[in-house]
Amino acid sequence: MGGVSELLEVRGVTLRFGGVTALEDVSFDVRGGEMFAVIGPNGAGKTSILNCLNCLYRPQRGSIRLEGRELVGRRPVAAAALGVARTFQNLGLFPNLDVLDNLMLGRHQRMTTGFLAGALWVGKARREEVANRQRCEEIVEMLELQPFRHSSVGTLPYGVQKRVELGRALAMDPHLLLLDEPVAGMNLEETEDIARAVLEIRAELDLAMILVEHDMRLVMDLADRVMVLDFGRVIATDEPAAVQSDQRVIEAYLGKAS
Amino acid sequence: MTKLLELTFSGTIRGALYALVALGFVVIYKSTGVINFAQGGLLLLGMYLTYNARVTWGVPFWLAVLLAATATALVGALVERTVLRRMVGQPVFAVVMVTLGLLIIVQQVIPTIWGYDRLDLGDPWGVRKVSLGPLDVEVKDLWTLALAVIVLAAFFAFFRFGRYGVAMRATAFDQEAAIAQGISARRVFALSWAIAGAVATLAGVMLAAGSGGVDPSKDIIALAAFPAIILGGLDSPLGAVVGGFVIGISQSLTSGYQPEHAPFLGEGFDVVMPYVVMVLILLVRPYGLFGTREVVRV
Amino acid sequence: MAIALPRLANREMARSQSDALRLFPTRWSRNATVGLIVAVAAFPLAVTSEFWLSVLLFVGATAIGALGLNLLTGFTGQVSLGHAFFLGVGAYTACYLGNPPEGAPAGRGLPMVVWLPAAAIVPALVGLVVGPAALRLKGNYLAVVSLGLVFLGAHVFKEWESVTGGSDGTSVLPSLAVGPVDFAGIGGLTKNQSLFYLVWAIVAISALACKNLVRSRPGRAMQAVRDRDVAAEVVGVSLARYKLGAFSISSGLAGLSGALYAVVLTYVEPGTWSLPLSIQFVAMVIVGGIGTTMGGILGALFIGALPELVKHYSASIPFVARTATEEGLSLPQLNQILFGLSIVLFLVLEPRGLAALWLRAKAYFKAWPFSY
Amino acid sequence: MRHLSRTAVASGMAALALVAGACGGDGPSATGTTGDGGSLKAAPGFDPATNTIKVGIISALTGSGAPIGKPLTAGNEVFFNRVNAKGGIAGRYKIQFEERDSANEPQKAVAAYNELKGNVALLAQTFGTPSNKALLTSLKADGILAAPASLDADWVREPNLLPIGSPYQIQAVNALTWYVTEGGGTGKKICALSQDDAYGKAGLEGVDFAATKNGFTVASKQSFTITKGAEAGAAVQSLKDAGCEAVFLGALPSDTAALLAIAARTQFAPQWIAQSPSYIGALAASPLKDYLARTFLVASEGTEWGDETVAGMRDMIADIAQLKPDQQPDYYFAFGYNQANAVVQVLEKAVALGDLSRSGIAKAAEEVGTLTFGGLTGDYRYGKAANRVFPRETTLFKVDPAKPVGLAVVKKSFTTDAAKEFKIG
Repeated sequence: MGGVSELLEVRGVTLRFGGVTALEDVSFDVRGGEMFAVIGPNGAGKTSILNCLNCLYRPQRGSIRLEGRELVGRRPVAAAALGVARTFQNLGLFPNLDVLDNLMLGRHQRMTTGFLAGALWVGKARREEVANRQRCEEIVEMLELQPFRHSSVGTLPYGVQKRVELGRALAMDPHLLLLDEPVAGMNLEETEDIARAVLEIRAELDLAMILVEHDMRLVMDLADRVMVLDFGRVIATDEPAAVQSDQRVIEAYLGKAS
Repeated sequence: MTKLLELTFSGTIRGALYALVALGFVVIYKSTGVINFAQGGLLLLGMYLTYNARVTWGVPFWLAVLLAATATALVGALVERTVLRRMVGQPVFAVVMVTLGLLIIVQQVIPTIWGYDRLDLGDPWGVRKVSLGPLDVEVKDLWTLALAVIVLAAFFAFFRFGRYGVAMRATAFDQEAAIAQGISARRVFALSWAIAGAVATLAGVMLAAGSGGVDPSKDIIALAAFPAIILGGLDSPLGAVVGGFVIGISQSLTSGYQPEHAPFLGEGFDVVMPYVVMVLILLVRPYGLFGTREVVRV
Repeated sequence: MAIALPRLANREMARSQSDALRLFPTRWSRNATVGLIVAVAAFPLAVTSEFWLSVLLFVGATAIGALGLNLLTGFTGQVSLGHAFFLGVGAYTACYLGNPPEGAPAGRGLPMVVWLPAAAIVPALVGLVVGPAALRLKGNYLAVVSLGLVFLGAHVFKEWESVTGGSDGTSVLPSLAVGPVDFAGIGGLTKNQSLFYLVWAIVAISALACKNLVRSRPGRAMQAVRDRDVAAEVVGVSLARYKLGAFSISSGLAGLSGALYAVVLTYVEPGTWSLPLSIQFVAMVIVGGIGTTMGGILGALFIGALPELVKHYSASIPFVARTATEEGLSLPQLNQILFGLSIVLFLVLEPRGLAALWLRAKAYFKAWPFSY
Repeated sequence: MRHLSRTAVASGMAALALVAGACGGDGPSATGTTGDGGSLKAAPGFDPATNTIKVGIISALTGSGAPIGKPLTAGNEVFFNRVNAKGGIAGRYKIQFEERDSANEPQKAVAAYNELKGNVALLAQTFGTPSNKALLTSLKADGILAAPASLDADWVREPNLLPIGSPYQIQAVNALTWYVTEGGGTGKKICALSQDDAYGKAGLEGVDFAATKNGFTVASKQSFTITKGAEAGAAVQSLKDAGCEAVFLGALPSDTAALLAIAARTQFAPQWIAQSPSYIGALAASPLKDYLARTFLVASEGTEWGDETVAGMRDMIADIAQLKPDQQPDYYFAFGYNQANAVVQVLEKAVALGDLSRSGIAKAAEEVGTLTFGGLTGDYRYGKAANRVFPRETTLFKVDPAKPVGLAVVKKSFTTDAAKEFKIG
């Protein structure tokens, strides 16, 4: 592994909250187009990694490079500009806006209309709006959200909201997509919908993704490689099959269970 | 030197009044997360009910205060039950505005019943005074100071040891979860409003006692006490009292020395001094001196 | 990042997009809008009562400020009790630039094309200066600190006598002429009739600009900040930029509102820009419908006209004292109580305000007579 | 639509009157025989069909101004009702009053004015300095006469205002001149404590004038902002430190209580001399009453409440007993009563001149001559605004809790030479 061809390079990231160490010397790489999964027991630090990747948390040590550019020390807005998109474990949608507006917010960085131009509306602002709406309509088609285009997101069923959030991340035209438990709390049918969508995205977009997920079956089906965390430390990074038979991984999970 | 002492003393008394008002804010904020703009309304109500019991019905003074505090506490609890409880989970501005709306209503209902004229509370102190070293001190002022300290001590004991006090701290942490846990959270909410009503009555009585007088514009002190709670941190009783004294004394010293030493700040700068202090402190500590930082959860 | 997704035919898509983005998508809504404009324009000619004209002048002037506050509170989720301060800044800007030089305090005698835009720009800039400190704070803290702005502002207004006239106040007598049109009296119309056109034209322009703003990129970003600030940052919306932008625009509209309010009032003093005025604006936003453009105007209409209606039909309201010397509830008290009650009741029963009621009524009548 | 026709009639008549005036005196509308109302034409606020004259009242009926505005308005009402009980203006025109609340806020006053102006003959009361300033432009534009409830000397030269009483400046000049000549204040240290607004400044102007005329210097001048809960102790402390033996006070009653409480506590007991609205009867029933009785003088006008030797007072007491028996003794009531009296005298004149239009009323105010109040307040000579002669007399009261309103006369209705020399802009 290694080398400049990696899309994402994470080196020695350590994150502390007061006296608690959430992440300890975490290192990994993600290649272009790869589906990289992060698993581990509750509190292992999975979401903390994602929060570091899009700059919501600032690690005390270590470096995170996306396409050679350092992310540590930047603001979340900068991470978004550099091509990091994500979904949240408990949904991060804008509940009072409709589905299209939520998707359009994914396009925010791709647009330039300012306050004045927006208030005037005519000309460029309008053209830009039309062009970007088209892009969002494409995503609506792909994720089969047509019936909900003008519904307030807050009123939609949970499974649909999860799809909308995925769509919003896609609307950002990201280079790296972070998925935080995309199927948590979903029934079987909804889970399959999301899995299908993720596969489709992979097939069509050749997009690198980092997946944090509890659903082992999903992880094993989808991921190219899996990293296992326990108490903030990496205990294994390998292909799904290898990870499943790793002794330390089994201990971490069983130890937790008993 | 006498001037400094005199100013510090009168600032301390004003600070004690601010502290009493601020404690009423804190008890509600601490358990429900609401800034109660209607606190000034509760203060008015407690003040006028005391007047009514004392002067109109001729009840002995302390009994009148007790009756008024009880009645105001009940009104507080009632308002919580009928109005504020429906606002759980609503955005901050909505809750703020509901309490402002309640304040506006109380401000009109009070003079409808008692008129706009200045009334005499009929307290036992009047303008009696005692000498403390070089200072002449109104007996009423000493009571104000003592009450602020007693209420603070009671709050401390209540939050630390009382069954409901502990429950109150828990509900403050997560309102909806607390509601979901059932009846105790509901009681806690009503109780905190009741306590705020009782404390407001004490503040109102001390404000109107002696030469203060009972009139419907006395609630203005609640606005002046805002900087005190913001300064101390919205959820800290100790902070409220410290904030009250800081504001009271800095205001008093400003009124004494600013006209001479900093006349360019304009006449009546002491009136806005609390807000200046508040803004300066918030620029350094966005959650006040003793306040708890809101946790950002992702 | 061209993506090979199934696409619709490009041109067809574009047309449907343009259609979807029309401000008035149906013939009905277009006609209704034209009808409304005609009705408003005809109003001062049909209703010559100086009283109702004056009520609607105040309503129009305040509606502009309510539109601004709605951008800040309704669309960006930032509570402000400091709106009255910015109205004051706008009013004094207008006085200082527009009042005649021989008055006391002396103005600069500049024409309306200068003082009116300045009355928006100066407060907007003040908003940019004050904003960064205030907007670091959230929720309750922001509410109280913005309250402090009103008190500090009143002190400045009182002390800066050369501009504001100090506590004596200042007359508001700027020129109302734009080229040949003088809004102090167009043709044979009275001052209030003429002002009506000026004020309501500005209301219409402001409303249109607000409507456009909230449906375009910056408006969406503001709403994202309101709904979930962390998620907004993650999609690349800068919180500081949009909070500050909304604050500044809101302050600018407040200034415009304050200038016109002052012109209608003809005299202002520091006490004019006090907390009750701020509360009135928040009430307008709440009652009218938070987060809707129409809400600002509806709210201003409701808060401004209700007390006058109550006064007019007071004869049929029981239990109300008729004269100052009667004991009991007086009319002004009743009106204040109604004002407080409408804030509380709307927030408890219909937090989305009159606008939501209107939409519900519209939906009902669209389905009429099949109203099930 | 009725508004329109009335306004049109009004402006038509105004124009007519102007022409008449230009022709030199006797206009066509004034040719009718005096007192014969049958020839009076309709005008805004005057309906010849019902013989009623409508007047407007814009007062502070709510808010912190209400303790002053309500008795004032009650005074208006009682006087108008008394006139109506005797048949009305000129024995036949009943007065109808329309009250509006301004809460002492100029914007509410302007809204109320816009509501009233179409259908009243004049404004019998406009409350408070800020509201009067706000209304002045419109009053001039509409040619309406208004009686301000404010003793600011600025009003004397405004043709659209109908002030009564001697201004605050005169109160200060008379009271301080009395103090240093016969009040035992010769050679004493005299200071001033005033509210930092137009009301406070008016009194201060009088203090300075009295100092120049009587050759004393003001040892210390302190001001305070309407307290709004703030601490006014420092100002009192400074006066004490400066060794003041007499202090002229320009405050409103609630502030007076706060300031005097601090003074009483810190054993500061100078001779307080206050301009009239600093005092309210309730103070004489408050815990401060003993301190007030020892130290406090009020500069006002007229006589002791209930002094039957003064005709005006006798009438007023009788009117109260008959028309509003529950009215408590109150000097603001008396002011309102006098104000309505002035309005009635002007209306009588207008009827006599045969013109109740706005210009007719304005003319009546110029030609009414001297307004008299039976000794309740000083005579006020009207004429063109530039030639008005306002009263310069003051009655000095001391606090005596046993008296109604707590005030007993020290010296009644006197005018000092210094006050005679005082000039206003």
